[in-house]
Amino acid sequence: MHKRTFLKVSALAAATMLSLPLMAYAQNATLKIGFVGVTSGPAAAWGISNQRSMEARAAWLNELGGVTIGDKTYNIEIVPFDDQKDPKRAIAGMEKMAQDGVHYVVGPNVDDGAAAVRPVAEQNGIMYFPYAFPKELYTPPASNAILGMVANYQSGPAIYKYLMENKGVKKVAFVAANESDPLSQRESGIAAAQALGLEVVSGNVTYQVDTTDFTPVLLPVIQASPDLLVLSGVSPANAPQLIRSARELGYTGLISTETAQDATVLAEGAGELAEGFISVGGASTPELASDAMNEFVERYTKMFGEYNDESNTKVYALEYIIETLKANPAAIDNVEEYKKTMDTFEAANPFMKGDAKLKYVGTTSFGQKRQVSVPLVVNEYKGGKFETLFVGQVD
Amino acid sequence: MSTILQIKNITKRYGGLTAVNDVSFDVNKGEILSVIGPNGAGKSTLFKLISSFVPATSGEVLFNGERISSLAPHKVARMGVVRTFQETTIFRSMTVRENIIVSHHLRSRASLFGFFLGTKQAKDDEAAFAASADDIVDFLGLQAIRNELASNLPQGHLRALGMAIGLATDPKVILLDEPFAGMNHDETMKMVGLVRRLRDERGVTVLLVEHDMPAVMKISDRIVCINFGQKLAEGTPQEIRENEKVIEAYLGSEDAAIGM
Amino acid sequence: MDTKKLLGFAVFLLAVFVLVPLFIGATGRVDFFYTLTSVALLSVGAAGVWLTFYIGRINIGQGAYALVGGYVSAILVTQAGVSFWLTLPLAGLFCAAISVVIGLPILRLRGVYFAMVTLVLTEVARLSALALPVTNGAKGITSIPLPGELSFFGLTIIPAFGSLSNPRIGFYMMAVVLMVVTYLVLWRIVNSRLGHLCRSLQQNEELSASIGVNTAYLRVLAYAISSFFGGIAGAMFASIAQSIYPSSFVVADSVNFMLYCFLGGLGYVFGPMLGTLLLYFGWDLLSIAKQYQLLVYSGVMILLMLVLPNGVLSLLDKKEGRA
Amino acid sequence: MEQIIANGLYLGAQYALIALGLTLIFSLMNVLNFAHGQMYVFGGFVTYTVVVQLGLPFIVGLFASAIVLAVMGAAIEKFLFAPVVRRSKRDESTMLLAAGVAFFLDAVILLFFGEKQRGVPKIVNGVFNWDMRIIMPYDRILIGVLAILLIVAFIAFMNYSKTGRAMRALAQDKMAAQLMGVNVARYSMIGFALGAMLAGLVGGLLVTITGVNLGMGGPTSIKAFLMIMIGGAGVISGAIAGGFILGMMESVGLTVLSAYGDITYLVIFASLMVFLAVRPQGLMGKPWG
Repeated sequence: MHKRTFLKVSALAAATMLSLPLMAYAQNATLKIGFVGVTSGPAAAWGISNQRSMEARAAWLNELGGVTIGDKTYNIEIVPFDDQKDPKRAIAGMEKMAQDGVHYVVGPNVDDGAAAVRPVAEQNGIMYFPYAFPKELYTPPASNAILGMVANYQSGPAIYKYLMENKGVKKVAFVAANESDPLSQRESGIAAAQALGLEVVSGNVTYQVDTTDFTPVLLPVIQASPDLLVLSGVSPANAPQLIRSARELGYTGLISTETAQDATVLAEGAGELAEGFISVGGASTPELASDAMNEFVERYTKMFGEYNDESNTKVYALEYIIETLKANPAAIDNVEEYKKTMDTFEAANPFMKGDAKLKYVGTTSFGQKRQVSVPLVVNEYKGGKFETLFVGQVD
Repeated sequence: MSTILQIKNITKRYGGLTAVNDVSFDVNKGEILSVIGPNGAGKSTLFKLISSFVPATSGEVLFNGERISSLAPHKVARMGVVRTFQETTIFRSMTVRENIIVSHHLRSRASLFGFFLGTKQAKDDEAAFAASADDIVDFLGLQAIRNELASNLPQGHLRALGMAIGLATDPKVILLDEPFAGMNHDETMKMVGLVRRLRDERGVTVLLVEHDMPAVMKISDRIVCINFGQKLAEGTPQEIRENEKVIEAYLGSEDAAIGM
Repeated sequence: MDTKKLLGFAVFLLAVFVLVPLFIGATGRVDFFYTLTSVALLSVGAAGVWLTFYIGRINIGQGAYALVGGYVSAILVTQAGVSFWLTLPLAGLFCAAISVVIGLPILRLRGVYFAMVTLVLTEVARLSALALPVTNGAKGITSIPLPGELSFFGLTIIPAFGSLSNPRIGFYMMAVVLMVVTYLVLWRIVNSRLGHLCRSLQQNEELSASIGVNTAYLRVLAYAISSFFGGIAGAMFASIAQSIYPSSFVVADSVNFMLYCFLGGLGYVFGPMLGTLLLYFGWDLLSIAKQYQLLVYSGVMILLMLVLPNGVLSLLDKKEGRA
Repeated sequence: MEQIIANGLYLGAQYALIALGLTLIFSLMNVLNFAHGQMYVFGGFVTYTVVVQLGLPFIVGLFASAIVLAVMGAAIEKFLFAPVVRRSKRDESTMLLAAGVAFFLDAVILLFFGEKQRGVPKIVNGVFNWDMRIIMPYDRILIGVLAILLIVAFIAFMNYSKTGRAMRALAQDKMAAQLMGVNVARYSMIGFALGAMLAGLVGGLLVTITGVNLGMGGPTSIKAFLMIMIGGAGVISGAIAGGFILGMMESVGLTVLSAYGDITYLVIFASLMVFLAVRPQGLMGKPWG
């Protein structure tokens, strides 16, 4: 008996779910921007900071009456897809974007996903903004991917050089999680350090991402007595523990990473042991953040309860898409137009003080402009906050 | 009468414990031979040794002069020495008939791949198995429950099913592990008749381990008695009944069933 | 096969080869092609897991074989220039071969012990892919060309996927063909003596040995077939994504393969296929639940388990079957 | 060398405590609780919320997570596992349920506590330094000692209390325990609650050192599985041994193999596979658990 009831209930539930109306804004046309990334499971933090920064920015723009592109005003709708950090799902997500007529997608968050969605994106005319560093994604013949942040092979040399010159660093050690992204980043980090003439005293220690005690991991690294410890591709979850273990083992040198971190997480996880930790962030340090950035942080916090400093970088992709479309309205459903515009595109950067510009870069690294120009802000963690150490540029 | 099975100086040690110690005896073709002994005497281990389910520490078992004691269990079965289990071991989620059919494995001429493809030979095999299974069902009087799920059967029927499974392999020697345990007098007598018919009508040599003395006395051609892993005596039921060592062994244990 | 079954089979073929493409054509939901391709391929892998369940082993290691299969195909295509269509069976065979080597020792384990070893196997496969030179380590293998033309004596059987206006349909058809063949094989195994022997193994290995079944051989055989399925599924995925990374198939995938079998029902040949469809497709459909997606998904999963602990297909059981 | 052993002991103590809860549940119900890691994470978040958000003392947070998890465990057993175990044809079916619960807890954790890494600030400051031979922060020592005390308390409970003995009887032989008048349903529920509580306690303890995040659940479950396999599934001493052995293996392996870097974990996992293939019942387990 209850079997039948169950069938009925589930049929009803399915029907209800399928017929749920999509959010719509009545007056304006809708511009859909996609997000394919990981918002559940172990790496949820990466995608969630992405998706939320897009949603917060979109809500803000819509509240202001939408975005005018050409002679039409659009409301921005974010179409999210959770790929669970699974490249197979990421393909499905990209297919769904193509289905929904989305031409601009932010994500995926990791190397394998970014590589897997490439065929779909190219076949369906989608530009996508991965947070993954493999060069072949952005180097011809690939042409639809735009790197959404500063790659570690760009920021790494700048940081090492700065530390060499200003802090007298001579010996450097690398640790990385035994996963694709961190290992690739470690490899390019080591190459960069060696090119600068630094001595790499330890470069092959790895850890499982689920490690709960990093003391055994770091023991041999610290024994090699480096001046600088680089945490290659470290996730925000692992960073405080690594810092803490290194310091507790008596390490007194510098610690740095080339990925974005969150100050609260560092404060809770490592406390004052995190003092002096060097990472790469967006533009929200007080010296750099414009009023718009401050308002963005405020709105984000209001919408989702808590800000994530990783969003400093991740807010940019959406901004680039919208501004580029404004510059060339024909690109709204034609990525070839978009690509043409990219070479010359330039607009004011609303999130930074001064006259910083939004423009596409990457010629040096990829041979074509396939990277958003995000200020390369190198931060130092001090007293629970990030302070700007120096600002660099990527070309 | 020729010897079909020779047990030669077989010994099994588990760590420091000697479960079976230097036991030797012969089994003649076509006889019913029982192994008796008090609880914990090593009867079950002896059975596992003969069917090669556990490896012997030393000694050997010969079947028709060929050594079988180091072979894999399925190879021993293939040669014609098949055991049934003390626990009512059956394929629980198959019907009685399915149990018997699947147990005809040794008689198949087609290969597994042949069965997969459904070759002529495989189909012939299947038909032959089905016919033989029905035959066995009739032989053991299981007609009424042939399509019953094995897990639903009462104990008595399970025992019969266990024997049916053994029969399906077309054994030359069948090892029955306590076939009368837990049965009342009537059931036991029926089973005794069955075991006899097994030998008389199907020509199977029967080796059984049993507690139930009256049944053993009634059914056996010869008896081997073991205690503490060692052979105490061997002989006809009459000889065993009068053997002092055997009487002593049984009186010494709580399992004083010999007088019954 | 009796007429009823033949008819059912024909209806199924009609559905997957004609009705689904027509439906997609009519509704314009072309993204379903990929989703259903995934379902078909994952259900091929799940079919293998189901077969190991059928011999009474909990297999949480199918992800390892899918990964190996993907790499075998990718390496052969990119480094040796072998045609994809040849690498597909080769990937399966390679997986079957290593599964024999691995299976011989570990198939002696039962219950959770076997399950755990296979789970570790998935992680070992990932770490090996990271460490071995031939797999290109952390950087994975990318830019794998699309499958080329398959022809016999100049007769084109499958056109080059690159030349298709929509390679998705090509992959869909290919995946569905694989799925149909896989389940035909599985169905045939289960309904032949081979399957009966597997069942005897599942229910009582000692007894099975005592009736003369070479249990060790049968276990390895079933495991090898299972791994073959895993390997070809992985190879197809590598070709669709045109890339493979050590993280392309991980522990989560292994667990999912197992869950597909449970959800569909361990007692039904088509259980894993249905399970895959429900769990994989269900997740995609639930994306409308936004941040509650995982909550709803897992909630429904728990509910299904509570109502139908023997799998969804146990709905079809007659009353007495639910003892 | 001393440092390696000290690291191994510390890791081992926390691992053993995680494995204990898992093995208890397994021995009573034959359920491999895939959600064990999620319960651990949940416990960590509860402690975090109480200590950091509400500003209450650490010990309150620890108790809170123990209670919350015990209640959660009891409810999960009573309303989910018990009915499914009763009605499913094959034992393994509970794995789907356990996985469902794991996903569900993941989702709940994400919604309640967010996606970020969380940590309770150090409860004791300072580092113990014995002549540079053993360096161990005081908070680690404290947590390690607490973990060992909890293990001892648990063993004492299982051996000397009525409930503990009833559970042991149940674990050894369900049928016999039932005949002896042990209320199987009740003790299964208590056992599950106790297992979940242990997970919650470890979470509460470790949140002060390693912190917790959403993603730790699944990998923690798998690690715990490994430990109980090493020791022997369903055997309490085995779980403890397994925990310490894995802790030592990681500590020693990471040091000895550090020259080979990338393959350290490959070696650890591969040797585990070989070990289990050679000795399927683990160190102390019953064969075929």
